[in-house]
Amino acid sequence: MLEVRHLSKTFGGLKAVSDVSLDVQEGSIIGLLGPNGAGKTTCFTMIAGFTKADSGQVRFAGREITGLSPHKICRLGMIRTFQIVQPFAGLTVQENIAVGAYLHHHQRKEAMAVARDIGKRLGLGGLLDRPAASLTIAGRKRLELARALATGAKLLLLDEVMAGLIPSEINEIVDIIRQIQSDGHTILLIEHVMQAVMKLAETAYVLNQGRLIAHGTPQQLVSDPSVVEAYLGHGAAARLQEGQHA
Amino acid sequence: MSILIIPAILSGMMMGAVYALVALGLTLIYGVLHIINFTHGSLLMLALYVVYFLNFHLGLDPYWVIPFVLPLFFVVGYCLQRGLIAPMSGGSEQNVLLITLAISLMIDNLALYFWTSNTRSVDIAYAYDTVEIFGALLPFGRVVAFVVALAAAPLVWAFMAFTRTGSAIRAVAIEKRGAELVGIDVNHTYAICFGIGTACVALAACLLLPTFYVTPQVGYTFVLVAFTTVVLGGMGSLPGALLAGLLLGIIESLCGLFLGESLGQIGIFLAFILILFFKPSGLFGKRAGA
Amino acid sequence: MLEIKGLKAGYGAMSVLQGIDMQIHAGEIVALLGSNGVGKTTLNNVISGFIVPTAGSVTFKGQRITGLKPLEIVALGIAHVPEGRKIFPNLSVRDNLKLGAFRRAHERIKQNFDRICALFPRLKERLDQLAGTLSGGEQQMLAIGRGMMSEPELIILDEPSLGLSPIMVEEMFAMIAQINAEGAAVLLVEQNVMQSLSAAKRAYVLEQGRFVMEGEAASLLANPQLQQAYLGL
Amino acid sequence: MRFQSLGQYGLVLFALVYLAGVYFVSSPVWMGFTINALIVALAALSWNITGGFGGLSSFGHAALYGTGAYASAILQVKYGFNAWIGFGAGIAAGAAMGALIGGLAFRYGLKGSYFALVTLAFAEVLRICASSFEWTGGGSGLQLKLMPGIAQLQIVDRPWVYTGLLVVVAVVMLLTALIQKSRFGAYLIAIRENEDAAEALGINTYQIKVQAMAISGAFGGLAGVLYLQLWLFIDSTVVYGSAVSVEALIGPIIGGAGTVWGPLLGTLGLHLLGEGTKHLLPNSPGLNFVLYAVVLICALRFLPQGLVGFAARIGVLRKKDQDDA
Amino acid sequence: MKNTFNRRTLLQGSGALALGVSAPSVLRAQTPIVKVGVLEPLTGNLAYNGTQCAAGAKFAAETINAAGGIKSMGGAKIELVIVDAQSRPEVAASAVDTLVEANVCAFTGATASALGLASSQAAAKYNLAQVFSIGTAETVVSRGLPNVFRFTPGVNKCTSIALENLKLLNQGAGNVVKTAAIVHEDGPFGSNMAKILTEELPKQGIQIVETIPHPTPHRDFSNIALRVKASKADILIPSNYINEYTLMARALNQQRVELKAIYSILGGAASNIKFVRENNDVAQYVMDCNHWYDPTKAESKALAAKVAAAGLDLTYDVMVSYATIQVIADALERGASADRQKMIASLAASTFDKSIMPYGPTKFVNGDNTSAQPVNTQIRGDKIELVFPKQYASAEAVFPMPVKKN
Repeated sequence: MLEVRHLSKTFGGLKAVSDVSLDVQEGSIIGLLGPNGAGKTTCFTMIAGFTKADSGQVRFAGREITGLSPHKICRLGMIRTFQIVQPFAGLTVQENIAVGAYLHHHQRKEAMAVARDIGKRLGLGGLLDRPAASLTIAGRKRLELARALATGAKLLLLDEVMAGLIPSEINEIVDIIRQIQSDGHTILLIEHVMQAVMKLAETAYVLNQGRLIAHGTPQQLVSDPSVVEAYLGHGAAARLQEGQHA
Repeated sequence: MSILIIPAILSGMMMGAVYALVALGLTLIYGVLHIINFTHGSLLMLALYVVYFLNFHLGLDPYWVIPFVLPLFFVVGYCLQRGLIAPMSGGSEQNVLLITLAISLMIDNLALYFWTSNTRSVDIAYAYDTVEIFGALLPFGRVVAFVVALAAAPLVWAFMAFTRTGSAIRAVAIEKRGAELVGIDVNHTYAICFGIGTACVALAACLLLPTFYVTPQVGYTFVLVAFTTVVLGGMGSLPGALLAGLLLGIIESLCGLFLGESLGQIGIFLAFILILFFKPSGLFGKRAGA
Repeated sequence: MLEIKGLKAGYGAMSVLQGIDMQIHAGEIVALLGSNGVGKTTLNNVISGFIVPTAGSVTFKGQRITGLKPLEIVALGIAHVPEGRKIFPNLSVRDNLKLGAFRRAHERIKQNFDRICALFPRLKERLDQLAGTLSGGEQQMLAIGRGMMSEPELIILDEPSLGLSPIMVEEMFAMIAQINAEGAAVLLVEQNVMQSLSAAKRAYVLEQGRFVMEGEAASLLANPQLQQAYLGL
Repeated sequence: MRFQSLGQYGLVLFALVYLAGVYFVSSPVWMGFTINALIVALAALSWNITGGFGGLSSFGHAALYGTGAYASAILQVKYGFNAWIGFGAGIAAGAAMGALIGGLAFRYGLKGSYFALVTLAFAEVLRICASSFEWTGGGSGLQLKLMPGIAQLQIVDRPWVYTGLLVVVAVVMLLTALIQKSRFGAYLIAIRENEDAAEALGINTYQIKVQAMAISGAFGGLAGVLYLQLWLFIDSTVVYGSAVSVEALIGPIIGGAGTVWGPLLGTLGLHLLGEGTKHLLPNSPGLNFVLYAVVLICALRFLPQGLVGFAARIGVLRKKDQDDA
Repeated sequence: MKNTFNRRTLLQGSGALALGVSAPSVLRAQTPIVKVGVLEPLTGNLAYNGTQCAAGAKFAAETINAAGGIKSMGGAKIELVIVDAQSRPEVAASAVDTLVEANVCAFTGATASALGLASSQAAAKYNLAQVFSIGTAETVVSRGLPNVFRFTPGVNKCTSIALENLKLLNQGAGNVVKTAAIVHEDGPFGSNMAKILTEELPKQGIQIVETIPHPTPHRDFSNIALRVKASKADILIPSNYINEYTLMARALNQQRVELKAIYSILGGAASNIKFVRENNDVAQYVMDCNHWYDPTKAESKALAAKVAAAGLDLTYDVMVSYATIQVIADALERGASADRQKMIASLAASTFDKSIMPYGPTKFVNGDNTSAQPVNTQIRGDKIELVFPKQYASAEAVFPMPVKKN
């Protein structure tokens, strides 16, 4: 469904992303992992059209979308969420979701109905009339998901939807993401916390210093020394090995 | 008309130097505090009155009162920012804009009330003296203004580049959080910056009065051009303000000569719009507007 | 030296820190671990005076510093090197460093400047370059160097290894050790668990605004819970 | 319309009582001054579309207002068209000018103070042009022929002028309310709050912003046209001067930007304040403006959310739920 | 003055009420009052002229009241209701409402044509007469509004008389002036005047070699001076406001522009004593065709003394405003009524010839005083002398001006 080929981006001499290729099959949940500053978000912004890539191509649903503006990409059915969730403060929760729903439902009535539906599905039912600014972090993350879903997107690029959540909230959001997948959506998930990805993703890519360093199932990845080192620092893999032996 | 070109360019430069000086203060304030300061024109008017009254009552020459008027207006600017603009705006950019507007309304009308709308100009011996350069007769007062403005810009620049306060101002301008992290008092620095900007305008007043007049409305005559100069030069750029001021003076003068004086100002504003659209950061600007 | 008791803080209606107790003793390195968004940066901002806590207290050298302005806290001897560095890109490296001594240790600016140049030879080579043109690692050094110009007794380093190449990371940790050796206590906020734990004496692990683990760094290193927290092992 | 507090109901009620009261207080001064306030309120409603809902603070709304007035005046004076045609043309010209300014400014991604300065410059350029070319009457401005009667949209009877303006303001407010509750309005607010997120949700932010400028331009042009029909005279300073731009933005900010009632309430409030200061200090021209400025500064300080926002805190009808924090 | 009206109307009202029920003691002999409006821009761009006008009106009211008020109305005292037009047309129009509410019988104003146009139109609805002090644009009287009375000459008349006078002067000097340069502000009066000059001057054998419009305010006159110099015009005909006039005069001097004469028409500075005082050198021999009083009249001399005592500049604004109040007082005297409709009739029938202006008996035709005329003044030493028409002249014209010994 999504094919990324040889994507590269340099910011002022710093190679943020270099030669990244990845594939996302329809209906799957794929993880994109890596420590802070590894270039995950930069990848997302390029795929979704917010930043122009220096080189490389992106194909979505069989169509070349490199260089298209974000709103056009969204119309094609791919949407990204943001790491720092900022609801549209002047609107209620339902109206926030409706902003997404308006993409294909031009009438307020329809859009609001769609928004209510999706809001309820994502556990925001009791909060629909609240000002969006009053939501907690967990609520905002759900709202972000709801807004994205409301656009009718097929592929969701989720940027750290679990960051800042407590374990019980993480579990809830994991369930929600599973449900979204079972509804027929495809998901590419950026995560810093591997724990969460382990439960969700079928396969994942690991990015470090702007490069893909590994690809495989989560189980394969956590035992990959290069991944462990990327996460825990130089020498960690060896030390872990020792620890296990001891 | 062609024989008029050189004199026109020269007199444009003379006028441009005054624009540059007014803009110098504005660009400092804009570049550091990131506010559109609408009090600038009113402060120019206020300074013109102070210089006028010093001359009228005490017979002091507008040029010799510079050492007194500059510190005075530094204090005025400092207090205005620290005592009124900052506490009253509550940090909102829109509010700052309206507060500076309100203050300017206040200053203008107080001036109208106390000093009436009479036009005043100083009567000084050298009012009609001229200096001949390249065959062009340039008013003595304008030449002085040109020379002093040209000297003032590097002085302000040197202050910014080489003093502790100067580097604090530059630090606050670009990275407020970083400045707070090293213990710079941001509010104090803002006020100092506003003070320096106001002192610049006071200097402009000292240089302007011998060749101009003062009324409570006189500020508007310069403030719009000063805004243009700031944007054209690149927000916060001192050399930019100087160059843009001179450039605008020349553009205005030449447009006036060839298109008619009424359209002289169009040249200024067209230049402004073109610059904004094709190089939103201005001539010397480092950051784009977007 | 630094004592935090019952600290709660947040942004507006959103509470982030939900009751934190913490001590940092003079001259020690303390690591603060935790994943994104758990409140590490909020904690740092409370200590350096940018956020006024809703409850609890922070005392430094016996003086209560909650409610003080950032510049007063800098004057007391706490330097904060934030995530994202916040250096002055339009100023030269030299000016950046000099501004580090704006509020404190200004009389010894010369000695400190030389000391930092010795500590970061890469910066010394680039003193007249604009800070914005430095590489990421060099900017990080500059940020730390600037923080050290005020002769802090406590320096807070927020993600100093972020975005650095592995070699630079090694170098960075060596420098942190040296900074500490020169007498400053260090609060090290890091994602690089292994290295920060090996550098630190003690560590705290923050999750959702509360400490879930704390203790000697060495024992935490061996704690399987920690590995699970980070890798989901 | 739904209000959250008794305070807001009170405020609106006060405004309505005041507006209705003008009919009954047989004072030409009140009516005349309220008529002026209503025209400014239209300009304020125009600013509110972009500045309030879209977060695009323009400092040159005079460009739209003046273009509407000039388009209509030129058609009537130079080409002898009927005032009603001028009326339509003025609105269209305002919209076109809005689209032009927006189209250019947003193309280069201008926002914040840059956008404010560009709009200011636009208004200035137009002012200078209007005072320099023969076609626009030059510095002399344009004077409509006195032809009282509805046929030429020159209504002499003050109560009818007033009623007509009330209707127009009501219509524009209704349109504003419709916009606020429409797809377009939601998009505009989304752009104000977070342009990137809006773009990610499939919103063509450029197009929406330009459309907002066009709508704002239509309202602004309408205000300008009505000014012309009321006073039958315009010149460059009167309709393109910065005073117009300032009045257009100050009302909504004081009243409450991005609300339906804010621009009207703010403008009425400011005009009442101006009139009040004039009566308090009748023999010292200028001092009334000083007092006005002092009150304005205090209002900015103590009513950060505007009148509507302030009123929202009085007698809140629905308690905020406890679990919000 | 204005603040008293509310209280007074209230008192009058309650007095009227009291009349019916209580003893006639309330009818104590109180001097009757008649209210006259003064609508001038006291703030904003035109504040200077507006304030001067208001001052002139005050002096007139004082003088009339001191001389016993309106005798036909029982010695009624004139009370001025002065309102601020803020230099904005819509405010000027709204201010008319205030005047009506204050119950004035007529009003004067409003310095600039744009303000006057708006105010007279608003006043038409109330049948309230406006006696224009200054309103040079011809549209002021061409609209057919019955409540408009322009006491002073319009731009057409000023220009044509200026041209006639120039012709006389030039003939007297042996037609030394052959070329002219025109510098005018680009507003209504300057542009209009330039248009007429362009048509008329060639008929006198004077060729126009340069026409330079400029905006108000204008910051630099160097270019204009250079262009005038390059055009080698014999005479400069400027028409602009005082600030620009001053800057222009200085620039002409600095650029050593040699002219046989400076002959301004409705020049803002050439008949302003402040200009003469502050720029005495460059002001010498400058001529102006403008509104001016008849300096030979005793009342004029008294006015000049009063103005000087008040520390004000004696400008034509003061004079014309003074005169319009005189005209209104005369109409009140003849009509013996403060009724608005009657005032219009009374004004329309005015044949008043005792104003301080050098006009014959007033004759309003379509609201325009056909007997109004501008005069020529010339700056000599530190005085402004009247040189034309002869019957009012206080000095002999010097034309062309003597060559300076620069």
